[in-house]
Amino acid sequence: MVKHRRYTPPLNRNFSIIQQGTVQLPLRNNLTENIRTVQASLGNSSDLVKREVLIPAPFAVKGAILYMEGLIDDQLLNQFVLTSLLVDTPQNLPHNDGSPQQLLESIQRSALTIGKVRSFTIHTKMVRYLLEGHAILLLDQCPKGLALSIASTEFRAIEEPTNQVTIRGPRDSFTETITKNTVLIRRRLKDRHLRLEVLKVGHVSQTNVGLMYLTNIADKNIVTEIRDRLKAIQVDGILESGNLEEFLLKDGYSPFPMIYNTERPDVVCANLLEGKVAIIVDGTPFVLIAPAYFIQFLQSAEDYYEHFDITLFLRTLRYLSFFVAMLGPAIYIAITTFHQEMLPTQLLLSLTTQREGIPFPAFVEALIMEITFEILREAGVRMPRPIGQAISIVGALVIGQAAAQAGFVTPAMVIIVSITALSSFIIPAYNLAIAIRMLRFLMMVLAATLGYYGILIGLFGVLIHLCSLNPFGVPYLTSFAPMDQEAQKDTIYRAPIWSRSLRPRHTAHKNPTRQ
Amino acid sequence: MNKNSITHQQFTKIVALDIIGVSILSVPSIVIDIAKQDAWIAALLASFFGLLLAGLLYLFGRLFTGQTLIQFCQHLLGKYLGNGIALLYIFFFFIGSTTLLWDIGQFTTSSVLTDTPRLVINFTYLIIVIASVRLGVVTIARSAEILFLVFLGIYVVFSILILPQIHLENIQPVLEATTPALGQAAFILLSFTSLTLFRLLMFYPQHVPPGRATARAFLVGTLIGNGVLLVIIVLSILALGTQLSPLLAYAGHTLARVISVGQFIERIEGTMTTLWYISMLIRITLYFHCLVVGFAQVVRLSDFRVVTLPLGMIVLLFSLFIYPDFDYAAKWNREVWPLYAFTHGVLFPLLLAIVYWFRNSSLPAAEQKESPSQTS
Amino acid sequence: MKKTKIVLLLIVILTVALTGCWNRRELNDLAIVVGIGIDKKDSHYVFTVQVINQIAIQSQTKVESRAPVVTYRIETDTIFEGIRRLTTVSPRKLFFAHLRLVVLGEVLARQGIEEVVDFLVRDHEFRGDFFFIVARETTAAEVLEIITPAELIPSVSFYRTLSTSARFWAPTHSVQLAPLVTDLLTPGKNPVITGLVVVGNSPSKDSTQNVQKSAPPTQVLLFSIGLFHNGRLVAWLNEGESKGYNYIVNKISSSVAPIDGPDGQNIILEISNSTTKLRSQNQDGRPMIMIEVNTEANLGEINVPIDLKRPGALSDLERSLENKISSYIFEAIAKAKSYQTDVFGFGGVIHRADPQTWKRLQPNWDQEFVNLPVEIVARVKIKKSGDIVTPLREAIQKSKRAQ
Amino acid sequence: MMIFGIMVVAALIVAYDLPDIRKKGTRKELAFFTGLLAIACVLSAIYFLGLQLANPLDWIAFIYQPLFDHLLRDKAGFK
Repeated sequence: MVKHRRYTPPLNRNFSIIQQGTVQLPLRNNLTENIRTVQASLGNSSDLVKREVLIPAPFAVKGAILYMEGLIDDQLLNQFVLTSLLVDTPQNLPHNDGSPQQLLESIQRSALTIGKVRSFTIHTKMVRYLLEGHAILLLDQCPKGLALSIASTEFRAIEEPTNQVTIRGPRDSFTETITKNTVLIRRRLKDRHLRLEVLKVGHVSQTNVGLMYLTNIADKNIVTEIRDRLKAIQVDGILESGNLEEFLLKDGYSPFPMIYNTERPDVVCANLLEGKVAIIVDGTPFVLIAPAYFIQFLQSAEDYYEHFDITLFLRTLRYLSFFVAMLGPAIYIAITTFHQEMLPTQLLLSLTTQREGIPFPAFVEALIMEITFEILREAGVRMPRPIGQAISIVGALVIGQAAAQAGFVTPAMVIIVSITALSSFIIPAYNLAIAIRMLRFLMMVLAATLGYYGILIGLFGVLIHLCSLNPFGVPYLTSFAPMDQEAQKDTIYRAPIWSRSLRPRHTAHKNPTRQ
Repeated sequence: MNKNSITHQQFTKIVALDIIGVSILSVPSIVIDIAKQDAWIAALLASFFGLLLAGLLYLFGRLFTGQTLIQFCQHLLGKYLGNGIALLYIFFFFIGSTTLLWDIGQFTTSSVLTDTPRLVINFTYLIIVIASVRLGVVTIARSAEILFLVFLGIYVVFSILILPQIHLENIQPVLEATTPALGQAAFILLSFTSLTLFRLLMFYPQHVPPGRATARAFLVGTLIGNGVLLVIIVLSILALGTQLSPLLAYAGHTLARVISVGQFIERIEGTMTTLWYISMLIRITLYFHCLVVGFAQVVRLSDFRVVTLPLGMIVLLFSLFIYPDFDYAAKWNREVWPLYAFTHGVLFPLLLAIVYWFRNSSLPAAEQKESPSQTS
Repeated sequence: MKKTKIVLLLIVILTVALTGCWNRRELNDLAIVVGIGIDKKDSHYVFTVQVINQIAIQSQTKVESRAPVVTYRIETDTIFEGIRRLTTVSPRKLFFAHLRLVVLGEVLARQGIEEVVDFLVRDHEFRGDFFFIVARETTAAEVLEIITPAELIPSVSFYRTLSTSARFWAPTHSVQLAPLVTDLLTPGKNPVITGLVVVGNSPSKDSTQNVQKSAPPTQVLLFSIGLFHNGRLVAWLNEGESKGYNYIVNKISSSVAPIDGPDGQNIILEISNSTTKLRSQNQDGRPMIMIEVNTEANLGEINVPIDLKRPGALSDLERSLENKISSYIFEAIAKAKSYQTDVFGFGGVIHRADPQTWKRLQPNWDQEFVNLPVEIVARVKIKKSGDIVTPLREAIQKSKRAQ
Repeated sequence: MMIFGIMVVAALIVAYDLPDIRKKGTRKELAFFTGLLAIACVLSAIYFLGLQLANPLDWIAFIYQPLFDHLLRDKAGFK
């Protein structure tokens, strides 16, 4: 019998050197030796900049500043590091015995005019600091170094959200920098109970993953569970919060999303207030919220900003389109190929005449149209924007007109597929929409086999699956099953904010009242 | 919140759906056949006894909180006698699952998909049943909650749409049926509703916290279930009449056919089949749950899931021919089933309760051990 | 582990799906049956089905030369065999769920309709929302082969005519499957079915030529009600009797009623609302039926010079309409009694009011029905006299006189 | 054909559950699983070969039918 060969990811060379202890050594007294070790451990990488300095008299100590090019802010380096060291140092520092070790300490305490300075004594740390965008200050005859936090903040500015667009509501969205993102949240929730725990995930990427929650509201068990799962992650790199999501949910499969992601700080804050946990990953503007309920994916931030009766209308529309998106073609197939008696006579006549001369069975017809549509949609998303427009025109022409005129498909089917497509766009959460689009094909197969009965069987299956889901110990269908009177104030119907005095039961039982 | 517990609301809905179960589909014609236009009186009678039975079942279930009916038998009667009774119950659950699955197949192949083999219908439905049983009682309870909402929604719409078709004179004259006829109709109705409710004893003492709320869930569930049946029976009498209804295999389905509001809302019986499939689902699932869990407990398996698929295959096989034909089923439902259900639903529990009472009063020291639940 | 399980489940679903499609019928494989005609000829049955010709009614490529419907005919010995054999005559599968009309030949109707009805109830494809019609003095096949002008599809045309005329014209009565079965089964009630007469039987009736003239040579008239007894057609009511029948069974919502004016000329009243109550009363231990008709009428057409402003003029009209209605009803009952068939459901009325008596009467109900005393009370109220009070003709005369 | 179907179904069931049972369960679970599956297959084979399987309802009716006939129909006047 052939044994399964486990897939082992190839290790990054630098990483393995660090790991295997060649540089797991303490800093030496000799400056050049220290610098050489660093250069060696980074493989003489050319973006490592070495700036040799001489701390002026009366100290006259040789030193060096190391940094990775581009990771630090040059202006900060010039203004607050070099100037302080080379111009202001002599005046500011006490003239004591002048051993470089003490000099370093005084520099740390009195000379550097930047916020975050940390000292280290081993190479591993130094390399890590370097890679995280610190500038390293080393002095000759000193087995200690300083890491100066002057990381470059030259990233994308805060912009408007592009995916979760609202007509009314705040216009800021997360960026790729974790620090900026946490600030966006902090600014909205000025409470001492707001906690941020930063973990590093990924051997190679060393991604900062922030765990944010309100200690006085969030369920401790959920927080602990999420933290434990994050800590247990063994992987080389986390590049997007999506990678984390899969790790967090690895012990059960479901096409349905069980962790919410958002690029809107206001949504994160609302969820924190409901006792949920936000997971912020460095390098992506998508913040995860766990645990997420099913209904959350059918809600939009705007629901809470517009008047509540408008929300009722919009949400009803969304729930409806949820089913249309999942069942539209399936029901059409079921009715036209199994239950023709359900059609009014006139409609039946018009549909039959449309179908005269169509070569495919209704199921194949639907399949062709659906797949064509999915191709178009995917093409539209991946293409650069100007071409995307062209694609949609071509699509509309091909699907809407030509196919029907050529007798490939019936006009009725075109209508059904378009309505289905539109419905799937109404669902605010993209990941739920994808899940439904996949299930749609399953439903179509069932409908083509067993008609309406098949659709029911499919729906039962989906329902049972949804009922069995318990992400992070919270029932996925919360507020429908288990039924919760109080939670009905925020399901299809959203009660006015003033009347919603209770937080969701499952995540916030510690501190249940809002007001 | 305990993850394994079922809320009282969920339990209420399980009881209600369980009672409605297959009854909503096949019972109205039998009952109307026997009691004619007075069938609704029989339904009222049945609801009354149903409430009584629900109360008794609740009290009986309290004797063994934390156990199932099968475990209670084993515990109370010892290895041989206990397992003997338990096997009788398991056989009952087997009959229940197979006949219900047959009903699904029969209804579907005669009214919805006429050319589809019964095997396929039963097979697909059973897959759903097995899946929910394997996922556990909590999942069943949650799905019952949602299914109940859907059921009630469709049901209310259905009843309202029927209203234009009713002829009030169909229900007159009142009280023409003889007492035996009323009694028999009520008995048959009861055998479909509350007499077999003891299958709840296979999980409710374990999963529903005892107390007043549970008792109320029992009663409210019974009331809802019987109310739904009562309305369907009344509507059948009013809209189809006492002459046509008994002729129809599925009066409820034909009832949906006569819906016609403003010549626009009509031809919706296909949608209405949802009602029957939903109500059947919970009942079959519970029966099958009882079957596999009971079996696993008799042979003392650590995990009942192990036997779900093989037992499911046997149930599927027998569901193909358990009733040779519809007439056999009709005769069975009228003549044998009520007594059979009565034996298991009333006689055995009564006997068990008497034995329990007898042993507990004679062995007061053993009480703590016999019923660890009483205190908890 | 999870992965294999999901794959296995998908395999199961797909296997079922691929071996499946047992019931699947594509729309263009269907022959939509809108009318069935059943005749009896000697000892065997003749079936006619009217099927929509989809090619002919296709809106874009309308083929004028093709008839909108196709009729197939088949002769068999039993009804069940007939319906099954029908599937062999059509290239497409016959689809009965949209059936609008079942036409029974008069010969068949006189010999008994139970078998036909039994089949229609039993087969699930028949939804029971079609109308029954008896082809009076002709065969069902004749009726179904006529091409109608106003509607593309003849059966739909008859269906519409029947349901409209049942609403606006008293002497027809639409019968669907469920009430028919109930009437057949209920002791103390016999069914009726509207009869249909073909007028102007021209040779071109079954071709599209029939619709090319504004006054089609062949027309179908809905006419009168056929009385059944134990599932057999026994007699036809004439127009007045048919009206009487509809008054008794409370099926009049709107109709017109001509009454004789002073000079024998007509005054036409439009009946806007009419309700009938049937009651059973015990008279010396014998039941008696009270028929109470409450009718509201409007003035429709006045062809006689009559001064409506004269006190009592309207109530005179009311009285004469009351008499008219009573006589309709009386005639209908007399006709039914002469054939011993209780088509009005008097038996049911007695049953509901007095179960004990009914139990005694039921075994011999046909006979009892003949001797059943019936009392008719008709009340007419004229609500609106139209937009003008005085008849126009009289007003003209008056104004001329004044000049 | 149907025998082949039974074999396929049995194979699917084994493929679906056996790995889990072998991993978690004891010998007893395995025994009951395979035993019941074997019984199911044999019964199905008998049925699909066109032989008559005993109907359990007949056994029940054997006990209860006389009860109904004598007790309920004759004494209580049930129909």
